[in-house]
Amino acid sequence: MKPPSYLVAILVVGFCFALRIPLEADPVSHILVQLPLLAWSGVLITPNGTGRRSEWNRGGVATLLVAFFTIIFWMLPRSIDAVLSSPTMELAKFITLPFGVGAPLAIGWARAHPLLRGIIKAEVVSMLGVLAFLYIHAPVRICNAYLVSDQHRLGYGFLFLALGLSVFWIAPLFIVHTKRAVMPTKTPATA
Amino acid sequence: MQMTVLAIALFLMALIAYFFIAAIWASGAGQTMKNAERTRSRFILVLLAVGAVVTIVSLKSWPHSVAVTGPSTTVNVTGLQWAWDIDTEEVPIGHPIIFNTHAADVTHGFGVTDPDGRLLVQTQVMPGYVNQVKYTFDRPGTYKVICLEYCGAAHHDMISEFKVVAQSGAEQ
Amino acid sequence: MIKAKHQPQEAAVKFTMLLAGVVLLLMMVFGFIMRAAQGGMIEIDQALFYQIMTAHGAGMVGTAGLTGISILWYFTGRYVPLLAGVFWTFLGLFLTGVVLILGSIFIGGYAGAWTFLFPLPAMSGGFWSNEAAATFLLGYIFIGVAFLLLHLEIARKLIAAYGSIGGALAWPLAFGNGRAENAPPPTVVAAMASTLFNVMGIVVGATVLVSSLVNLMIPDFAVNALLAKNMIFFFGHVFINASIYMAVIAVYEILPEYLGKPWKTTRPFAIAWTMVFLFVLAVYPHHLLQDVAMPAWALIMGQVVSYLSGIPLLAVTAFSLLVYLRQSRVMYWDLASALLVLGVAGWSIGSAPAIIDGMIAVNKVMHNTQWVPGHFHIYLLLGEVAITFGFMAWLVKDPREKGLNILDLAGFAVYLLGGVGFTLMFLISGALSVPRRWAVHVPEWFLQDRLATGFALLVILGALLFVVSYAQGLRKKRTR
Amino acid sequence: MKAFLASLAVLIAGSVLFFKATDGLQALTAEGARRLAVQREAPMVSSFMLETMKGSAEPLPGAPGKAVMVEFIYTTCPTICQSAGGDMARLRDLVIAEGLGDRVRLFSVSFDPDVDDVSHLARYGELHHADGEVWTIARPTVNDLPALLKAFGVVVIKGDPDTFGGYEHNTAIHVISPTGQLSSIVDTDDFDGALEALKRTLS
Repeated sequence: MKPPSYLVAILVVGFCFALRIPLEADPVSHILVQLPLLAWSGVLITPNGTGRRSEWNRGGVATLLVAFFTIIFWMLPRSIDAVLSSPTMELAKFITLPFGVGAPLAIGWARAHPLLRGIIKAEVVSMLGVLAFLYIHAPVRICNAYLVSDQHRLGYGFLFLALGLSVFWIAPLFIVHTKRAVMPTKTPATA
Repeated sequence: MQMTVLAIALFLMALIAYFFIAAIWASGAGQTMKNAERTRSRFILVLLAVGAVVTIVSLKSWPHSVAVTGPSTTVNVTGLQWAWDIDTEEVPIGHPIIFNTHAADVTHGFGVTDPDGRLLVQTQVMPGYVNQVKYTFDRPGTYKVICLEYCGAAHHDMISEFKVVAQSGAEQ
Repeated sequence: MIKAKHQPQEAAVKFTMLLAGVVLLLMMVFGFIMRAAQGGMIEIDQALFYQIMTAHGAGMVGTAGLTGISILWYFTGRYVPLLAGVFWTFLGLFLTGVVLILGSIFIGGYAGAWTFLFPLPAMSGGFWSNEAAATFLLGYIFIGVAFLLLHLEIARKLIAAYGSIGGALAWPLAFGNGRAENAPPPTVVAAMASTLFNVMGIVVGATVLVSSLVNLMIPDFAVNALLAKNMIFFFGHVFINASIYMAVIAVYEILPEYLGKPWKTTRPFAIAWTMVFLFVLAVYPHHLLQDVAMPAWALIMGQVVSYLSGIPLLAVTAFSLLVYLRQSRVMYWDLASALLVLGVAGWSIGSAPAIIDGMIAVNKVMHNTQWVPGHFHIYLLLGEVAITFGFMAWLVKDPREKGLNILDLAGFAVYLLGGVGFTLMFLISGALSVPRRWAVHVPEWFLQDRLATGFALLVILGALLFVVSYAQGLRKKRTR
Repeated sequence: MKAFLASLAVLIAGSVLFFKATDGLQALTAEGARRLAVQREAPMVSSFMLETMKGSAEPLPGAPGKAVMVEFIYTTCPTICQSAGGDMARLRDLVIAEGLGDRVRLFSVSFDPDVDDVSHLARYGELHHADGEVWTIARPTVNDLPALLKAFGVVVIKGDPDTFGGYEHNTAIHVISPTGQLSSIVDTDDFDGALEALKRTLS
């Protein structure tokens, strides 16, 4: 029996909250573990088909943009620093990641055109590359709360994530889907 | 070196052109070519064999090596928009000169030409790196340092000189 | 010859090719101006020279990409249904990018070359602002997204139709016990391979473009110059190669109509394209052979793969074409078939000086001399662009006419003569140690510069004839 | 149409949020925000009593009418504080050369008062030629330390033990006006910026 997904979501958020001190002590676990988990909890609490008919969200564009801007906000180094010095920001993080990233992403993704999905995937890989590039080579400390060496590790974390996601997204395309191969794999009739 | 390279390139280009012209000439004649696939396989094998030989011969001694035995002279060169700053005006003939090249701003290309304007050696010069290149001069005269990587609006003006002299004055 | 399963989007592609033809002419005029200035025949401000150089580079690479992908789109459209809206969106994004790039160059004064080598865009020595450089990079990003969009549409339709990436690359035939009759057509194989590597190139390109943009805005976020260079050349190399590999699809699709025999996906063909895919990704260090800070293995790989890249081209595409030509009973020559065969010949011939320059020892005295524009002008001007003009001629071909009329013949002859002379002057200058990308030349180099200027004029004349006859053909076809 | 309007609304709201969150695209990092805020608001700094390398007590900010330049260090630092010490010496020389020696007080303040006793401070001063005249090395009391760091917005964290880094912190020079306002924060090697900020507060 699978537990209901909202229960998993509560467990995930609870885990992130209970272990927030050790998780946030290291930027790698903070940014690459805690933040994605919180966003994932938002995906879990979104029932399939939410807002499927809304005219306001045709193509999922509006909700994807909500997720985009929320992610951008949490990508700012100063937002991450603020979390560590202000309980209000910590609270904001626990609210906006599930409801501002996870849920809108789930709603928008379901309705997004395959091409839009493809573009987003490609851009995600690119942007993780950018972050890796900048964090590995930044000569200044980007976050006051973290060490320069942590910053470098985070940079490599972004790099591995980018590579991992590329493989994860591309590899299935090499697997032959016999059901999908409806068209004859033959050259069209030659005259 | 350069003229040999030009000759070889022109020969190969002419050879490929000949095969095309010959085929164009023969087009429409309906030749029967039973052995085409065998010829193709042989052609690939020949290309691979030639490639292996060329690779080994051309890389047998590493072209970028700056290792020296015996006396040598080190020259520090800094490229900046748009000038070369060279710490030596004269270098001796007959033993290896090692150029340590730095870039102060953007990427430049350090190239040395002989008194006849022939390019002898080059290396890229990048910010954050010291790129080393070695050359042994065998002829005295005034040599030029030119920029071989586009570096902005006065790229072509980035020319300096140094002298190669017969007496071993600057020796270390 | 090949009966289309689907109807390609003819109007969109025809419009794009007209646009591309006009831009090609303009870029050729830019090239002519640069050669004339180098030859001391006209005098232009050096800042303007480098702006023109930047526009010529970015414009030619962009147009090669545009024409390449238009050819790919057109012929892939015969095998899978492609969304027309995607192409128009592509064109809109592409043209937005072009406007940004032209604005950054001719209004903002940006002249950091099409290679935007870090940190040159941010350090102009006072010749252009960071905003101009940022606009230029932003223009590239627009164009990158545009290409990404088209490639994704092509990739998903090909994967849907042929089951997987491997299916579309004819892997069962190449590496398994698949039969040639069941293999996808050459167009599909080429489209899949070039889509794959171009997407990778664009993703890496976007990374280095955005990093450079961030660096322009916030200089504290420094970028490692060597890593940036690796990424830029990976992106640039893949992109310009993709344009040629995409354009050659026109040869696979059009020449069979003349040869009276389809271009088949054979086992060597299928293996060759998978090799091409790997080589295109692995060969880019041959642009960095003078970066002694690079690990030696990377440079060796650059030299070796640079040589190996010639094999699929010479032994498969060129070799097959020569065999097909000799075997054909019905081959005839008109502007389209002549230019397409010229394209393969130019591409093959250009590979010789390219491979030679790809040797570290030779590169040490040839790199960034005019040898470099020499070799790539051969396989662009006499390769990719020739194929493009051939494709254009075929698009408006009148089926009632067979053969070359006098204008076609004149156009072809001056284009060929001009192209050969023009590129030879580059090669000779390169052998005489004339650096590339110099606004001002010394009088000793004037002879080749001036001859090249004359040859450039011939090329422009030939191209002008092609474009005019294409435009006329479009009109005639409409009224017919 | 509805979808377009919704997307546009999100786009505008998101851009405004981003603009606000970065102080108008000017500060992406907390350090950038700190410097920007100081420049805009010039907050008053409450007074702290320090113990100098000579063992005497001295208030920070100091005597009225004098500007103050402060940097934070710890004397056992193997890397960045040592170069910051050299930078501070050079800044002192520049200040004197500009004829501002009697109108400004330079402090290198240790944030590690447990370890940095007077003898440590004196040794650091000697190493970098600080004679206590214009520039002195000093430490706060252990009790004052948190408030002092908070007043300046300095974050000190334990360094990576593997690389011998005792602490890491946002190194900078803080310029305090004669009226006791924190008016500017610049990099320790940005001498022009520091001098300019100093002259601004003195004028």
